[in-house]
Amino acid sequence: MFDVVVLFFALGVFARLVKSDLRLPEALYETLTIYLLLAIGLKGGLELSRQPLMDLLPQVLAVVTLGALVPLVVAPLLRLAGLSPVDAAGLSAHYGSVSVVTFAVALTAVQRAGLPHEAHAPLWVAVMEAPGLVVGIVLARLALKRADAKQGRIRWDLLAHEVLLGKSVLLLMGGLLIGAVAGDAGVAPIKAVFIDPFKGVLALFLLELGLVAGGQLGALKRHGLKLVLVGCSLPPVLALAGASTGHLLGLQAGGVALLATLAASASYIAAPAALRVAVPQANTGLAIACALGVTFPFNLLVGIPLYLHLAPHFAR
Amino acid sequence: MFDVVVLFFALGVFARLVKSDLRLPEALYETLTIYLLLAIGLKGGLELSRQPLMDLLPQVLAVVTLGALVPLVVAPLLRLAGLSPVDAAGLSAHYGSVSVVTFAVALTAVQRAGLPHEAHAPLWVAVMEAPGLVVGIVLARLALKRADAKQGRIRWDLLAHEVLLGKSVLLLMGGLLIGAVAGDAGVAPIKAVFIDPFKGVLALFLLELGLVAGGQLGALKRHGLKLVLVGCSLPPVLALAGASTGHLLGLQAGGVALLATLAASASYIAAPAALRVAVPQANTGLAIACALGVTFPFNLLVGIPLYLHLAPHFAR
Amino acid sequence: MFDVVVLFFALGVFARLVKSDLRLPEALYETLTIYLLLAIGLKGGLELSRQPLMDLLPQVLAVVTLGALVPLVVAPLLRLAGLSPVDAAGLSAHYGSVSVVTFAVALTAVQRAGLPHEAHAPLWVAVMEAPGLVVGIVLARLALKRADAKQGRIRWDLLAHEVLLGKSVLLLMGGLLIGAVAGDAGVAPIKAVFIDPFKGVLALFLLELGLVAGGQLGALKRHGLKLVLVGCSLPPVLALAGASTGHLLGLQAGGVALLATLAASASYIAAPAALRVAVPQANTGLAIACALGVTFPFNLLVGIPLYLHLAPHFAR
Amino acid sequence: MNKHPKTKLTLVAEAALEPRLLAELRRHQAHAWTISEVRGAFPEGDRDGDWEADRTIEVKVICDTAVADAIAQAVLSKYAPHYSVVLYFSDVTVLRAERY
Amino acid sequence: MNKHPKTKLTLVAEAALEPRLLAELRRHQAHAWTISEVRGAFPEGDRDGDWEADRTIEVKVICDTAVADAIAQAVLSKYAPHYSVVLYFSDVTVLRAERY
Amino acid sequence: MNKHPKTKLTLVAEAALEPRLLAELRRHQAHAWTISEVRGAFPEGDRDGDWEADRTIEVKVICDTAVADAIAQAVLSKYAPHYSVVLYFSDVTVLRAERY
Ligand SMILES: Nc1ncnc2c1ncn2[C@@H]1O[C@H](COP(=O)(O)O)[C@@H](O)[C@H]1O
Ligand SMILES: Nc1ncnc2c1ncn2[C@@H]1O[C@H](COP(=O)(O)O)[C@@H](O)[C@H]1O
Ligand SMILES: Nc1ncnc2c1ncn2[C@@H]1O[C@H](COP(=O)(O)O)[C@@H](O)[C@H]1O
Ligand code: NA
Ligand code: NA
Ligand code: NA
Repeated sequence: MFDVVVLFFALGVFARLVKSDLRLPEALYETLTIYLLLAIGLKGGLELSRQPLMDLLPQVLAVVTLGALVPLVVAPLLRLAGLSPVDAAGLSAHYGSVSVVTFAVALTAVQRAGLPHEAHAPLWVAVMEAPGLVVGIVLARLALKRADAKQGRIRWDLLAHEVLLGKSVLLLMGGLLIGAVAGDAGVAPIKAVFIDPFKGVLALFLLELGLVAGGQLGALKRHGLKLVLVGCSLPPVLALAGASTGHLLGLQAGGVALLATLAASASYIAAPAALRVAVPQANTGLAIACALGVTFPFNLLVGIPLYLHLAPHFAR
Repeated sequence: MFDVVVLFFALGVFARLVKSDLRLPEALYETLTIYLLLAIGLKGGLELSRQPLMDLLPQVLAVVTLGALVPLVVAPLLRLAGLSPVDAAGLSAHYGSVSVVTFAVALTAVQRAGLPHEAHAPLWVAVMEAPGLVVGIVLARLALKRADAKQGRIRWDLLAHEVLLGKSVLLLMGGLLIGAVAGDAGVAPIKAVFIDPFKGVLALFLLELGLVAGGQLGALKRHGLKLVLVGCSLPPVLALAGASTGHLLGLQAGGVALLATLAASASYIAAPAALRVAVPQANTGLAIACALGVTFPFNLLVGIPLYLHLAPHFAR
Repeated sequence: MFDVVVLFFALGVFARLVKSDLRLPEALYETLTIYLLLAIGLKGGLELSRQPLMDLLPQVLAVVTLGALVPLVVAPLLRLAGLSPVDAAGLSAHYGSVSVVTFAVALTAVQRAGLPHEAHAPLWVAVMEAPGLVVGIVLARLALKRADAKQGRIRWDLLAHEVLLGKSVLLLMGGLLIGAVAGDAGVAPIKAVFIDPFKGVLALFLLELGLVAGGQLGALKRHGLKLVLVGCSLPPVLALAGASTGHLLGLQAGGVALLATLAASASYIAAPAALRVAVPQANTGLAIACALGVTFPFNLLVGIPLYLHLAPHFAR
Repeated sequence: MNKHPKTKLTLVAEAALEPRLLAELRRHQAHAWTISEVRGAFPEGDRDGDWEADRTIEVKVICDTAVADAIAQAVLSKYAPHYSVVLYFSDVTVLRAERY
Repeated sequence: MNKHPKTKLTLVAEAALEPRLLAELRRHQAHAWTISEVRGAFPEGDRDGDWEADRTIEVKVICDTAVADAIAQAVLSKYAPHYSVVLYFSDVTVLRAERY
Repeated sequence: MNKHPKTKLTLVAEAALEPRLLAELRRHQAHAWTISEVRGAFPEGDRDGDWEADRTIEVKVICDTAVADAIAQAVLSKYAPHYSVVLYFSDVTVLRAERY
């Protein structure tokens, strides 16, 4: 049976398809984003306070590498699917980064299924947001250079600032640190806000995402069936890479599922924003339609249940 | 003793009357609306999952008929009170529809009083929103036709879309379906957001409604005492019709009180919006002043306690 | 160890200093303000319902006097520090009033420390907001008169309206009354919104305040070290006055700490707004930099722990 | 840098009209516009509701004078009688004339 | 379709001034206006607070040139010395002249 | 009351450009401006995303014609090729010319 949050997503998609006037106010959407990032960070931070940081270093290095390699694999595949060099690189940057909401859904699914997992997994999210994004941007810039020699230089300092000190990494890392420093006793008084309502807030967020994803149908039609095929076939491939990395790291079953989900998910908030700044020539409309309109629902409905199902085979 | 939520309403009215700068941000107001509709729907949906749907058909037909008949009775009464044909029909559409917040207050009152009730009552709200509204609009258009033969045709397709796929019916129905499909186990993890804080959120909403209702005083003065009399005398009459319908359906005491409240309540969100689209000649200012400035507080302070008190006499 | 809410403040300051794009939507900020004021009021009101109102009269008179005297002491000190007469008076108005958030942090600290305290303390907040503010404004107007004889008259009626019926006093007083009237039983059903999440909401609010305070660095630099010295040295002095008043009133240790905090805190929301209306010549930029950029973090990090530590020596 | 004269038509109206105003623009081949949420006031007329949901929008469209006139004419005859709507024209100059 | 020339006066000011600016408009018999919430920037002057509550509004009023001038004059003398306020005039044309 | 002619330059662009547009203004010594959050529409082009985060802003700056031209020129050449940006000029008159 589907998780209840998936039903909220479906309600949002339906509302948009039938052209209902239902809209979530922008301030609510922003608030939900801030909340989810902080809450996920806090959860992971509580766990961090319980274990020696040094033990995590290999994991961090492994997931960073995983994220950075994704665009190198994805971009050529997208070229084969007929995308222009710049668009292929741009879209590969989205898959190199991660979707925090997809992670949140997987996390609640893992908990519901009672799979044992590394509770510091939110740390992976934080460190996986940037590397693949940056690699994808570099690929796109190289493609541009090849097409047009007098391309301006990319401002790496601005880009690093945008990504590393952007809202999502900052709140995730901030939550992790606060959780780690405050520990269980310190976090207890704010539990009623940051822990208990987590899943209900996620449900509201998915309603909003459903509204947006439902609005991507036009873009999907314009780009043809190709985009749907791409958005559905990349996740399982990437999930396999994630699960294998999890296997090498000796993760528990839940941890494998989470890492598979992270690899398989595509960013549709941070990545498009960074691309607009760094490579405006890449078609972000196409990328959002693919990441949010296809891959996100695919992971929600098919991917996550699948990854959870297969994870035990890769687990330590 | 008054329910605490009524005190929040009073605070809002007071703040507006003394011209305080207190305002709730529009995004908060929209968020509260979305929340209440979803939460009410979910509550009812949980109950729906427990009983055979077919048993509800007679109830649904009965409450739809009740809603549709209301404007046919109310419009002539309003003509007697001196309103123009179009304004009388327009205002009757508001009484034909329902006020979700009034229902929410009645629901918490019924629960507090421990009256046994049909837990699927939110279904009545969803199906009662449209019929009376549509009948009232037809009456208004007929009145216009009589006054001016070259009136344009009404776009029923647009209107049906506006009402049936509008935010309120969509969220109520969506909540009902999600609750019915997910059942108690599925809804449990989002209880901390959609069930437990319900009454507190209702209190905030009533603060906002108090602010708006307090601002209707100017309109009330302009339209004279007449409007106050109308707004206070219609609810008991309509409540009687609602209670009788409840009696015929063999409802429990709480169910009778809820149906009486629905009949007695007047829409001040969905109805004015639909009227602006379908019959812009009708005075929505007058209608809002009456529905929100008089009938809503009347039901809150006098009506609901009264209906609860008398409901057992009509109950099965 | 720091309270967890202080860590959220630090995160906000950090985000601003590194120029992150993190912003809380304005509607969220307004919602948090409304929530905190209502929740603090409700808490105090519950306590008010338990004791004879007349017993509180001496306390009310004493704290009003305390607030009114503050600017008379602070303004001359600020003149010594080199501020212009109008700016000194204007800033003294901020110290004469109170910071509700500082109070909220002190309240949770007192509860965490298990110090016995007068649970009706929110009443002090409500009655201390206006007196010092008004005295400070009078001082500023006198300073202007001295400099320029043809100054227009101040509209006291407008000002009284702005302050006494302004959002903060209205919500605090409204919450107090609702709490007092409804009592424990009446408030119970809205506990899940107004009581349990209090500290978590406070954490979010401090994140926002951190963002704003972090943005005051520019103003601080412009005004020089002087402002930092002023903002750090006034609070302990004023706290001593507050603690002594608490001693004279025979308060419990927690009550002494709370009253010390109130005296030591400076308003950075209500006071600047009132000053803009009543004395636009006073530099509100400077006042906000001092009150929010220096005194607020000082109280958070150093002041409140200190006042709690010393309070027992002043207690009954 | 070639500057071309165009007309900016501004419509201020109750938000309920939004879909129909935009349909009117499209009907006149004006496919680009800018909308802002505003707050309005008008001398007390026959529309006196001030309920929160009673929002006001401002639509600006830059186009040829003839198009602006045609849109204004259509809006005035269809909506002005029963709806709150105000419209005015301003002269502007644009750079890439082919875009309007 | 008769077009009539009017003046649009735009005031950009700190939000604290709103009630007083509107009172000024009413005093000059301008009973209709449009307000937007905006964000502003101005060369660093003696007002340097950038606290969230420090909002800026833009008020637009379409009226006869004489009225616009009188309002501008009043606002300039009463508020410009101590408040953040900017004002400018534009020429516009309207259709139903009797409404302004 | 002396009125001085100035030019108002209006830029409507995707919000991602905000920091860079403002930097452009500063580079041309225009240190005061007004920004509004708006919603936009434009004939379907090569940018077709309509994700919530895809906001649009409107920047208005009142300055001398030469400055407005220079800003427009710079924005057009640097950003128009790859970003959504529209710009137009209007004539306005101001009172305190020294402020612009
Ligand atoms: N003279 C005016 N100047 C500026 N805005 C106006 C003016 N008249 C009307 N408006 C705006 O247009 C909206 C509709 O006006 P009305 O059609 O008079 O109800 C009002 O809510 C105002 O926002
Ligand atoms: N030259 C300008 N162009 C556009 N807007 C301006 C200009 N100067 C000032 N403003 C706006 O007017 C507000 C008040 O300006 P000031 O009186 O200079 O503080 C500022 O916050 C800006 O939003
Ligand atoms: N003719 C127009 N009239 C008014 N606003 C326009 C017009 N064309 C474009 N815009 C606005 O400018 C933004 C950017 O336009 P574009 O560069 O065409 O993507 C759009 O989102 C609209 O808000
Ligand atoms: Na990924
Ligand atoms: Na009804
Ligand atoms: Na104080």
